[in-house]
Amino acid sequence: MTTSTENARPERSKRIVDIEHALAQVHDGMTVAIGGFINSSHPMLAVRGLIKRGVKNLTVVGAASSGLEIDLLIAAGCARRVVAPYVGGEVLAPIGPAFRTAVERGKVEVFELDEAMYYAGLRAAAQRVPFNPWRSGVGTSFPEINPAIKTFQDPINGETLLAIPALNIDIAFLHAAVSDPYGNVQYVGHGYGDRAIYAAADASFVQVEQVVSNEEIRKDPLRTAIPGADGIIRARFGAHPYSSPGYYTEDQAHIRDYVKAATAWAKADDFGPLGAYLDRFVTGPADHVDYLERVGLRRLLALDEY
Amino acid sequence: MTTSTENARPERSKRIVDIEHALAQVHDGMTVAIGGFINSSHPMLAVRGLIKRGVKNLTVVGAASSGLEIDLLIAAGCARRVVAPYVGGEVLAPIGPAFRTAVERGKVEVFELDEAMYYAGLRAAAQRVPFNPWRSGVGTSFPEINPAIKTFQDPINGETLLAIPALNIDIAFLHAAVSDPYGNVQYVGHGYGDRAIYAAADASFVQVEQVVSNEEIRKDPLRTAIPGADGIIRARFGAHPYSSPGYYTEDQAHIRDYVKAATAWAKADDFGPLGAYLDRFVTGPADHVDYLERVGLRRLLALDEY
Amino acid sequence: MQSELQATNREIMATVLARDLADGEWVEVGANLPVPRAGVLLAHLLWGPNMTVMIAMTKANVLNEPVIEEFQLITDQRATRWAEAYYLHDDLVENMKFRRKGVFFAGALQIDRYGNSNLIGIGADYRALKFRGPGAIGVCNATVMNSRFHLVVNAHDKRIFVPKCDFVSAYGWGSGGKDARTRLGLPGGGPRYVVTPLAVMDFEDESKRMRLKSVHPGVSVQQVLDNTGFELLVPAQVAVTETPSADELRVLRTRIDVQGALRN
Amino acid sequence: MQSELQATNREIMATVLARDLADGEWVEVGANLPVPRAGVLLAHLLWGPNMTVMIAMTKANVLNEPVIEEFQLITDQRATRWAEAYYLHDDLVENMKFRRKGVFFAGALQIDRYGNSNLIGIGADYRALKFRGPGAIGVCNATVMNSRFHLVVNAHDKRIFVPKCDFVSAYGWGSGGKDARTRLGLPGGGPRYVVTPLAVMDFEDESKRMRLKSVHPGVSVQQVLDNTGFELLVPAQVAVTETPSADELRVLRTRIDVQGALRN
Repeated sequence: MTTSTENARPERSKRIVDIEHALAQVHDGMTVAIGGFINSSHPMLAVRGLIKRGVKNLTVVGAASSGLEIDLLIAAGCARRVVAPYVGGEVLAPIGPAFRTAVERGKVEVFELDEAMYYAGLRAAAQRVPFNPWRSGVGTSFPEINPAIKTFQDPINGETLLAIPALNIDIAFLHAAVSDPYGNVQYVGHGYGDRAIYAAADASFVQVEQVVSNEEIRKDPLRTAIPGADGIIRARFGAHPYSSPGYYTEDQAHIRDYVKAATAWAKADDFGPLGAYLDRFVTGPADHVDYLERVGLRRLLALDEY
Repeated sequence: MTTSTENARPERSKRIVDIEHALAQVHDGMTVAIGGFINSSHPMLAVRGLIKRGVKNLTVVGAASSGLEIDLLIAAGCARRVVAPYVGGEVLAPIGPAFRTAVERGKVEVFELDEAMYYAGLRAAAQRVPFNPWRSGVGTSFPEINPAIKTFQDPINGETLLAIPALNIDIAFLHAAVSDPYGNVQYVGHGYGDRAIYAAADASFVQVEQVVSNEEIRKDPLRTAIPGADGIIRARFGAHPYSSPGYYTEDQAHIRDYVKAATAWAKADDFGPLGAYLDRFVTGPADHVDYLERVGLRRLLALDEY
Repeated sequence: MQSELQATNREIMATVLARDLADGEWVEVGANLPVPRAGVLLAHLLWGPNMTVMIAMTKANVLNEPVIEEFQLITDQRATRWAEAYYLHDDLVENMKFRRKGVFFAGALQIDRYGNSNLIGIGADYRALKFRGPGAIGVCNATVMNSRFHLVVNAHDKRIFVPKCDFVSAYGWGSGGKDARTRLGLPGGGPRYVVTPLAVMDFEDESKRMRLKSVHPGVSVQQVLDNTGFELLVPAQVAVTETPSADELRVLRTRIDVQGALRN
Repeated sequence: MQSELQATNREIMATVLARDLADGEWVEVGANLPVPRAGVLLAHLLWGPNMTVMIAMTKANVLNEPVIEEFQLITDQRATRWAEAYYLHDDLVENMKFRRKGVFFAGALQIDRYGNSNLIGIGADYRALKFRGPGAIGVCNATVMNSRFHLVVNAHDKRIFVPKCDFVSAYGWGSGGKDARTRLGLPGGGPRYVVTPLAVMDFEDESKRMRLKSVHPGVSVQQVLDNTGFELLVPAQVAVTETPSADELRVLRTRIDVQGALRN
């Protein structure tokens, strides 16, 4: 430890990192969380980057309701296990086609749980306890088909409850509206379950549409949802093809193209269209800007909310 | 159920109630929570009102760190049991004098717990489970001196944990900055643990410095901490002698006068000064405005934050 | 298209759900669930001004909106513009006291005679599903913690109405009996109605077996029985489902479902 | 009052705490705890620019404040004006992963030779306490979940340093041994220093018995032993507590403790 004179005051370190630096922290077999909610706010630089780097055997913790970003990780062969109460795209895809296919073919294991169990598990991780109890689910198939969930008698009243194990996350990837250079992250809207994912993770990297000044963050500190991400990634249009609240809506045409490709694999066992999608939009682009150019600026700027 | 024509659209009911209406819901023996934090944001119309009505045998759930508002309820003989990890006034009173005295004399029982156990119990109530597990406290005296807290082996890993029982609250009284007429409550600042108390309570009444329009609330809906209190009580200077963030600081002179009176009871077994305090400021005033007049407008307007 | 005065089956379904809702109740308007959405809004606009209506995870103030725009996706940020408050998603799913005033609407891949239902998948062996479903979302919990729920499906056939669900992701009345839920420590509300394009079913008080309550106009009792994969209780008299009043139909078509999701 | 160059005992205590803190750590600045407050801010300003300093339940940005005003009460709203973020109080107390980088400071009514401590009360019988304490606040949990903690007391006497605490509200090293904590499933950090107006103590590596580490300038070893109610381990050589450097003292007096809380 060293001291300094007032003339050479120590300076605070910026936490803005390159996406590749963040991705390099991920190793085969880790538990990685992907934030957002169905068709919004997924950290797509991270998702595409993990695929491009060929990471394997991940346990992927999706959002409470996950979208097709998880489907894509499955399609590309990165995920061995998925922790998600739902994988789909609502009207764009009632069930994730690659999710459905990979599970039916035994290529991916599902940690079966509902949204309340999901948050009970995330909270246990954040609280550093091995489990949290939950009532709903007693009488259902969940403890049968997910042996990690145990039925037990509560030590206070002897009631029958489920014990939901802690869902510890090695690294969380999130996408938000803004951050200052020091990792104080703010959303437009409430950020879905991202806060709960952040609290359950040992490390977190947050993509943002824009880096803003610390003074801007301090104008409304109550809005700071994540008080210190480990790394901030500059990522304009970084949730594309999903929406980024306050910035752009989802790109339905792009999502439908993906669904079509993944459905060909599911229905006709034809990986061709999915391979072509991956080549064009995931492994092919040199970087995020190259990806956006392949999507096309005209398309991107047509995604205004109003 | 009746339908209506567009000319006679049904209207939304306002939730602004008189303090006496709210207090009339409280009966002897109930579990009542009082929000705020040490020297701030206590719902003092409710505290003084409960005393004036002579409610008895309450289980009082204080804030995670309670202040002298709980001491006052104890001094006035309303509380049979106190659930609070701390009762004091920081530098103004390291330990609540009436709390100390009543406990030492066996007049009040303490549900002994620390802040983490407190929130574990509140959350269990909100989650409608009989308990939540917690790790800290294993090896300490808590499970011995509070037999409601059980040591148990967790059903997942067999680790030793504490089971903290649900802290169900019949009625919560809180004090906040503003609400619209429909019970959408916003704070200046984060409102300490008030949200957690609200979630654990079957009913909640919130005092506010000001009632604002629904449109004002909708300008920043993320700030709405309580999305629907059962009743809103108009209460300018309603936290006095404690601070109300964004409105006024605590009245240290008034608090010190109370502490002096309560200490006379504690140290010299002389209830006289405390009786006089209660007469003058609690049972004597006809209503809240009368209380404020006894305090004095000059004193109140000297409590500016800046 | 239907005549101006005649309600479609989906408008009738929405009206059935609306009429079960009382003022002051708490309800979620899911995206891409046009029938429950319309039912909730109909009740809210006509007799439930104090209902709390959640849209896109916000507490929405739409009571005086002339036209309530429909959003396709639950993540559509534009649907948050009516917000008075946001529900953090974890609070929404974990803070359960407010759900005592809640009413929930659930879909299903399979439903059995006791109102147990399945969103997980189809197949005898969980490790080798014939059809993998989307997952239970929040349905397992919401069907326990709300005061009651309704099963709402877009088709009425023997693939959905089965003697036994392959998996149960939302508990109904178990293997029957009015104490089936409380015996397990679950709140006793449970499933009230099952609403389909053909009919409305409820559950007989003692056995909690599914029972035909009413058939929609133009639907025969036999048609319902032929499309149900288990024995439905049928009362001596089966009513025809009540159709929306002229006022209700007007509000549905001019304020709630202007785009006609229920009319196509 | 002390000379310009000589530090007071409380300034020395603050410096001891400061020197244990490393850049990047997470620390709470409590109200009405002037010694730990000054220690935290000293480390933050001089070598910990990336420390997270919590003031009044906010993540405070005070690094470039010329003078950091002291607030008497933790609820003083004015202390929130430096906020970058708020910690909801329940999140602060329940979200525990960030505390792996945390360092905590605890007071006590009683402390035993293994660093177990008591804030509950004094007396053999919990139902008939001779002295009722304020309660454990968040100390039970914070002393478990942070990477380590220091016990800091304003007096050094036999009422505080007792052979056995009447009640244990914060677990230290139990009945001794380096695995005393991990055996119970508690993180192994535990108490590191005990800092008093007379001396600094730490805990011997194997037995985890309390050991004299240094005496403050002008204090004798015997004076410490005479005021400690149990046998303290005393090494062959007892150092004198290091005093603040001129730079540290200047920053303490001109930026952190302008009002002189540590000098009176």
